[in-house]
Amino acid sequence: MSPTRDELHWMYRNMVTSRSFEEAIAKIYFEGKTPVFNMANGPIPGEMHLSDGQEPVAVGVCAHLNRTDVVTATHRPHHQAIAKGVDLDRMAAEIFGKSTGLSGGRGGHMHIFDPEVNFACSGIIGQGLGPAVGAALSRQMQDKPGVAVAFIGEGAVNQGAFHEAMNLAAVWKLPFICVIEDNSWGISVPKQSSTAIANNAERAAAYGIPGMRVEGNDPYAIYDAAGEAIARARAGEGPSLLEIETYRLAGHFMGDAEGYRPKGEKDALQEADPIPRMRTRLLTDGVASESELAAIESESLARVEAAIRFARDSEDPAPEDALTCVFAA
Amino acid sequence: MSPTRDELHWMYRNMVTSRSFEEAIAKIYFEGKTPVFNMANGPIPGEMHLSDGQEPVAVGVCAHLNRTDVVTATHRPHHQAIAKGVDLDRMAAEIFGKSTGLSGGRGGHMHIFDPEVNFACSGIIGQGLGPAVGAALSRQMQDKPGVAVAFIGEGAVNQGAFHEAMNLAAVWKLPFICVIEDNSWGISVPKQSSTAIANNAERAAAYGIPGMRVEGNDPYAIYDAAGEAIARARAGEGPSLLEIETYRLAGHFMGDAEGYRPKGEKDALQEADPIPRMRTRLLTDGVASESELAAIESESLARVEAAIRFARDSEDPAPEDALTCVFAA
Amino acid sequence: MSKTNERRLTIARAMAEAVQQEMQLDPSVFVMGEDIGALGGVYGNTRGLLDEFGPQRIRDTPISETAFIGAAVGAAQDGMRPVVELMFVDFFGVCFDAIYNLMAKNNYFSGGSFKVPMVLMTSTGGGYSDAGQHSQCVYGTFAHLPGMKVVAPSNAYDAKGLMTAAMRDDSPVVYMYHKGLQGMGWLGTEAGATVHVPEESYTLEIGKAKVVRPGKDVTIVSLGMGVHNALKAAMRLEEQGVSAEVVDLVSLVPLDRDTIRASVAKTGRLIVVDEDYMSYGVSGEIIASVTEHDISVLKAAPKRVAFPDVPIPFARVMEQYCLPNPDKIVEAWSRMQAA
Amino acid sequence: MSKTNERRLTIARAMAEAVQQEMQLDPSVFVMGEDIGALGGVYGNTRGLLDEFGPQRIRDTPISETAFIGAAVGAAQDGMRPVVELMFVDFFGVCFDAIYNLMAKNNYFSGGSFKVPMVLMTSTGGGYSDAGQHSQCVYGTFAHLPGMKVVAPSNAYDAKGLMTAAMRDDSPVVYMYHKGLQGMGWLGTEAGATVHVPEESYTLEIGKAKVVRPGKDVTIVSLGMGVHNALKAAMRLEEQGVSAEVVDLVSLVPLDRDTIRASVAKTGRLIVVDEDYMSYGVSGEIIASVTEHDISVLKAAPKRVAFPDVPIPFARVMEQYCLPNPDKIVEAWSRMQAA
Ligand SMILES: Cc1ncc(C[n+]2csc(CCOP(=O)(O)OP(=O)(O)O)c2C)c(N)n1
Ligand SMILES: Cc1ncc(C[n+]2csc(CCOP(=O)(O)OP(=O)(O)O)c2C)c(N)n1
Ligand SMILES: [Mg+2]
Ligand SMILES: [Mg+2]
Repeated sequence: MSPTRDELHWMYRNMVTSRSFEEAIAKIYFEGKTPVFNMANGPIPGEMHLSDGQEPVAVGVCAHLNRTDVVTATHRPHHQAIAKGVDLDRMAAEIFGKSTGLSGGRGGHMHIFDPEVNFACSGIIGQGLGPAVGAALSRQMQDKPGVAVAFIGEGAVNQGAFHEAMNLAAVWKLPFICVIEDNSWGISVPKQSSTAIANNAERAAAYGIPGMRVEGNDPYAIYDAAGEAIARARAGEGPSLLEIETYRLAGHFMGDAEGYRPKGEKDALQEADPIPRMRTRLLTDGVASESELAAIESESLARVEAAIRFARDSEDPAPEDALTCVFAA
Repeated sequence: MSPTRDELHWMYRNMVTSRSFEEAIAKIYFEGKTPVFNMANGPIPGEMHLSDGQEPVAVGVCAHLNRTDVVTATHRPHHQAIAKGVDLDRMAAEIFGKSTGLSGGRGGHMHIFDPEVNFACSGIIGQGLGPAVGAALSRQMQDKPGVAVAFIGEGAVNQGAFHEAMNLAAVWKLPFICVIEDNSWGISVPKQSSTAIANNAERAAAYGIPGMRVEGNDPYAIYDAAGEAIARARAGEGPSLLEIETYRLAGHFMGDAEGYRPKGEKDALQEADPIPRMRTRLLTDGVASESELAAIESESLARVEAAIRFARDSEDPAPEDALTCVFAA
Repeated sequence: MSKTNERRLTIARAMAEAVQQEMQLDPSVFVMGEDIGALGGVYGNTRGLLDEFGPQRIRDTPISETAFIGAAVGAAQDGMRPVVELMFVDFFGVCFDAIYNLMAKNNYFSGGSFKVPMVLMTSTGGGYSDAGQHSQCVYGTFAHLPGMKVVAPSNAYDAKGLMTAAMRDDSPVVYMYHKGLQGMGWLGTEAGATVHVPEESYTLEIGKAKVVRPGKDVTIVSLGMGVHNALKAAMRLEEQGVSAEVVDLVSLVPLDRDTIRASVAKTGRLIVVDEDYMSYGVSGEIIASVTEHDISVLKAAPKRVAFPDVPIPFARVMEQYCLPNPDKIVEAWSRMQAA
Repeated sequence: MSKTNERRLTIARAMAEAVQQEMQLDPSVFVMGEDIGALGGVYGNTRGLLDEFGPQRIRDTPISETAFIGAAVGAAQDGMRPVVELMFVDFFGVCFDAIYNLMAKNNYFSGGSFKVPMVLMTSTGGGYSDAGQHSQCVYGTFAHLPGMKVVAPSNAYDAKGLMTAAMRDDSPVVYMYHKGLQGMGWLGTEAGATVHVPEESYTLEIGKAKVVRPGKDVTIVSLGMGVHNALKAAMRLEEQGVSAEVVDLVSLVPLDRDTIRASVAKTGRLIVVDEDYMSYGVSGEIIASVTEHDISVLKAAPKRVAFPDVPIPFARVMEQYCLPNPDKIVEAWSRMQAA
């Protein structure tokens, strides 16, 4: 299964939008946090986990999904949210903690929830898996279309929830896909010192389901592998496990000094930035012209700028609204 | 590695002791619970999980262990405790809730703790794994001899703790063995409807460690497989996973009506009772004579009777001692 | 004593009936948990459902509480109404993130755009020597963390009405049933729990306490099994000429502070009876709720009869020494008089 | 204001120093947790230890809290003295069984024949917009369940002494440090937490509260961050001519009820300040501990300033609206007067 021209444009557009969005967020994040960096200050307070470099995973997978499909994401959800079609204005506003945010400012960047596109998050490692399996169960029981994808990091694979969810999805043959973003780091702990085997896709055998590893942070290869897994799920053939090699270009969170990285790793990663790589390939393959790409880039930027403006211009929530939405209305 | 004559005698003795012990317990359990069965009554109140039929696992594994090795067991611990050399008098007294019990009556049958032989339990599924891994870590860090074995049921394999513990033990190459007693039932739920693959030993590959399945509830084969895994661990070569087919001759707990069992299963299991089978083989192989076996049997029975007598004759704890031992003395 | 037309059910049967009737009405309701199918639930509360609804809607699960409770959250967010069982509340530690960080919070995290209409039912309580990992109540633990409604019936009538209400609630509800009230064949049952239950479906409002015995000298507040201890103590106190009012909390979250305060305002005295551990739990909260509101109504320092802060011992003499009982409640009254 | 010979340390450094000194003395002490090696702990409390002690004794773990906290229990039972970190207390739900059913209970289950000398250290608290899964205190949750000592320092002096005491204790100790007191570069720190810390090793007795400010009109009881809010409120009250006594609980289990009761007996008024959720938690327990003992000493109904029963919101205005602060404490005093 190869991506069509339109799909490739869509993928590139979403990668660029995600990158532009995070670049904008990163800049704003430091506002009010100088001269002494204090996470609590500025228009975007709290922790901030960027996904720069990991965009290929999101677009390669989400190219096969539609609004009714379910995605659960993690503490690092922006690229996935954008590729899944989460409302960018309201997501930006949520990250700013504004009343117009997806959750009226209650959730923040680790809790992006958009019912329109069935997107949810948990900031607890591995805990998006259960809900994704449950959504897949709901579709199977109701004979409703749709698959559920849980994105997790390679560090999350060593969490018990992974094992339980994979087994449950396999036993019940659910339309579920677990996508591992293997950026080789769990904060400061490298994969090889936390995970007993090199290739988590091999863990699929423990559940009698297909597992595939995709190397190279390559949107084309990811598209292929994800397409197969998702088609299987849609056909009622049960769950799959994908491990996708990717790179985290930035720190684990903003403010991370990254002293744990081996010397030279950062530079090497910058060289491998998947966005310019895809750009080059689109041109080489004759799938997009320079002017088409420039248009995508400027449109994406404009889209991001509009979203940021929307967020900035929105009102803070009423403080006492903190007390609402504890229970269903 | 084949068991020696002495080892075979030891194995048979422990199987018979365990069976006799549980037969005694089973009889006493119903005292005071008639005419209306009420778990809360009688000299042995509370839940009671018997291991009849599963003795081969305990003896096949523990034949390779000595007092300094560590075992963690489950809600169904008697056979393992006996094979590990837990003090039978004080274990019986604990099961009766007496002051002379291993824990002065605080623990009961699901919480058998004997520091003399490094034996501990948890009644929560899968939760003996972490402590066994930790004991193995302690031995490795201190360069002290000893391996740690966690016994779990096949149902427990689907608990997240299993996955986390296996990975941790493998990453740290600890002297740890996970022994799965596959009696094919988790209370009323059959293995095939709870576990995505038929052979849990295959899950070892998810941790890059050896896995082996032993069929037939056969003490000889179990001895062999366990011997290999434990030798590996002692040699510093890291953990192993063993899945051992076994049978639960009785209900999950006493009082279980076992309505979930397919027709005929119980009878078939009684036919496959491993104790008479081993007895026959010992005779056929000329490893023990009828009189030797009779002596083992009567000695075992006498040992059990003495333990039960000790338990019966012991005093109840002082009620207010319930308030002691919360913290270390 | 039983009247004609009375339909006395155990709590187990009342729970199963509520689920059965709701499943007949609402195709989105289904049940998941360990041994809830062929076995009908270790505590009998799903008995008969597998035969009627089949294994799609009555699902035995692997021993994977994190996965299947997490899955219930996901299914609830996707339009289903799962009823999910945690066999013993004591097992909450293997799956509590799914409960208090997902089930409890996703409505809030999403600003209300994701609803999580699910019921987590779980057995509580001891008294039958099941030791420290199978006898706890941990009411306080569940009630402390925001986002979950928490109910605990003391009798079959309430059990049915609460279960139906819980299944219809758009918020997650934790339904804590006490093993000693359940009416299982193999476990003694407090007789007062088995009462008349109407056949037709009905709901009990979640968040309302009940004055189950009026009185004027002292208010005894409790829940679940404790209500029966309180009622027995009240009868004993009556023999001493003391008129005790008994309040059954029914619901811990929302907590009906008004009913408690009104009762204590009337009686001037408060005893809280709780089978959960004493410190940092229900008993403290009830006393604080009264005293922070108005101390002038109190004629004596409030007292609590709760499980001491020790793991639950196995040996019967030890466990019974720790458990609340009518004697201890009567004795609390005496201490109150002595002070 | 700083005196000569003063050695002002942050809590992070005080904790690391305590561990360092104990590791030098006792080869059985080691540290396990996520990012406690090369990173030195997300909250800095193991900084420098990897260099000195190497990766055998300073062990980064996989993200497998159930396994490594369970492993700490097993290692503690086998003669080691693990110090294990749960990065944020909010994550307790993925591993709580290892904590409250093993670590907390194995001493009891074994009748004292197995000791579990381990320290579980974990960060608490919000105030910096980290939202509902990274800002909780859940003090009440840990303190409610028997078998664990629970401490929470408010300053670096106590932090060091408590850590050393915890490592030497033969019982399991939960050590809850507040992120806002920690002195991390990237997070604002309450200045009052960074105080003089003697270089040599010393212990603080676990289970003793401290009167950190004497007063006579009202007792303000708190812990961790709340102590600083209480002290600030006390200064403001002083301007109004009100003399507030501030009690720092230091330890939740054992709870030093005597010190609290003695203080309230003197002042006649009680305000409890707690960053944990209000209901069924610390604030209720403190109030109940005082009122069940003797209500005659109280001149007014006790008050609490605690986090409302809602998940912790992300948006700064909302979170700050919910958090305890000096204003709210002063206002609680006013309400007390008005009543
Ligand atoms: C249960 C749990 N443990 C620990 C954490 C803290 N934590 C947040 S992100 C992270 C690393 C995650 O690594 P990985 O899964 O590889 O995702 P990545 O950050 O690389 O995208 C950790 C340990 C958490 N949020 N939840
Ligand atoms: C975490 C947890 N979930 C559920 C239970 C209840 N329970 C006790 S034994 C059991 C079945 C265990 O099956 P298996 O592991 O195969 O062991 P077996 O009983 O067959 O020896 C269950 C579900 C428990 N004790 N702990
Ligand atoms: Mg990673
Ligand atoms: Mg089994």
